[in-house]
Amino acid sequence: MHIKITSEKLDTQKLIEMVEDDGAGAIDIFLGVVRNNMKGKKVISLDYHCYEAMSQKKLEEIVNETYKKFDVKNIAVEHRIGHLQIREASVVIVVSSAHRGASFEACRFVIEEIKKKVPIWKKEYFEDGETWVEGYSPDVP
Amino acid sequence: MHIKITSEKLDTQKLIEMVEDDGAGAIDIFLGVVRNNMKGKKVISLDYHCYEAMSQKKLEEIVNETYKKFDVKNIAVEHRIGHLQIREASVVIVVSSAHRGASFEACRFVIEEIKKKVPIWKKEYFEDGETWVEGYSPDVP
Amino acid sequence: MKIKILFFAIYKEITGTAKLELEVPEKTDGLKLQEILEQKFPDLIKLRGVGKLAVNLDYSPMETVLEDGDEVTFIAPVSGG
Amino acid sequence: MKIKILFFAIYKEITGTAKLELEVPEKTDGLKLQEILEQKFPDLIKLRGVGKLAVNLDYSPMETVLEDGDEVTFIAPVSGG
Repeated sequence: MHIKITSEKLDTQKLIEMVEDDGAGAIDIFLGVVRNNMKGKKVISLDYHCYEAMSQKKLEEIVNETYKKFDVKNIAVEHRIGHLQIREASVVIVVSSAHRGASFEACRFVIEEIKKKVPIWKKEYFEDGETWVEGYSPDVP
Repeated sequence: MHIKITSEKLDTQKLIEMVEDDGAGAIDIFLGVVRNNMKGKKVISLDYHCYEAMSQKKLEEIVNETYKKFDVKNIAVEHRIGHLQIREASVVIVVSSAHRGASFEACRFVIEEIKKKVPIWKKEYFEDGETWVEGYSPDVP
Repeated sequence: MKIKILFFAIYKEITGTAKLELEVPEKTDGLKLQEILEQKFPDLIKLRGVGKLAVNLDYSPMETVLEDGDEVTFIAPVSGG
Repeated sequence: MKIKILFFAIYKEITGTAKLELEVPEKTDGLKLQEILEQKFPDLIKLRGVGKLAVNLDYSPMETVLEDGDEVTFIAPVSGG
């Protein structure tokens, strides 16, 4: 397991090398990328803010749950914070497994859980202002 | 659309750059990787052979169908042929889309279709011999 | 008792602060803390029902009774990934 | 008429050749071609029912009537990806 929250540019190739395994026949990789519009409004750039200690803890819980639910070899996740430009990756999730189904499903599970549970907030900058993006409201036990 | 059959090492990062798009919020990448065993038998290395002209045509058909079925921005696919070692990638599929669901589903669709339709054959080398891998028998119209 | 309160994102903008050490009565729960904070930062009323309580890095019901030294925050709807 | 036959993978191993230009009767179809090839390469009988016919880069029924200049092959179960 590799989990990191960083303000540096994400390096997909490095994470692929981290999950390599002689018994892995499949690797699925998901990149979340900054796109130039939000519901039709032109986005110039954005900031990710986070509650770092809790984000780290929630990411670890999500990855541990993923190992339990799916037959995967290795999982690596990095989330970028700070100021990002269009086309830059905000999150990279890499999963290796013996067979392809598990990689696809586990990778999808990780991104869905991140979007629900990890205390990271996106602020979008438009030509005429800025706004906090309203995402998921986390479930409380 | 980018499609290539090559005997050179696959470069995932290059393909990611090919599918980038200002309107893409998600990129899913699938790597097929050589693993060290086939049904429990130890694999040393393998060869991919192909009917290149027909493989190119079938890949184009698959990618065109994927553009029609899913709301994606760009698709890039490369399949490696020749002699490969454990951990090397045999195929890389990269799909960008505005929203993440389409990338995941389109990427999965492409690999499933490749495994059914593209005339590429894998020969595995074991410690005590070699064998052609029996995969899918393509449907004939 | 003393608790540590962190403010992120919209909460940080509204309160103008990232961190607060606060002396609160014994048995203060999330709901009571919300009231105390709304007195200090009246604009927080706008966020009533929006944020979820987190205590010591876990989401916790608003009724959770806080303890001395707890690290507490309110989590606005998250938008990472 | 003359057709071009390509052999790949297990077919190439059994026939020991990658490519063959063959003079065949008019109206030869995939089934008839299979018989002609089995006479030339008796071991091909082992692959009866295994390979699918492809004509000019497309999978085609065995009953497809071939035409002069066609590029024909038999596709063993594929295992790419």
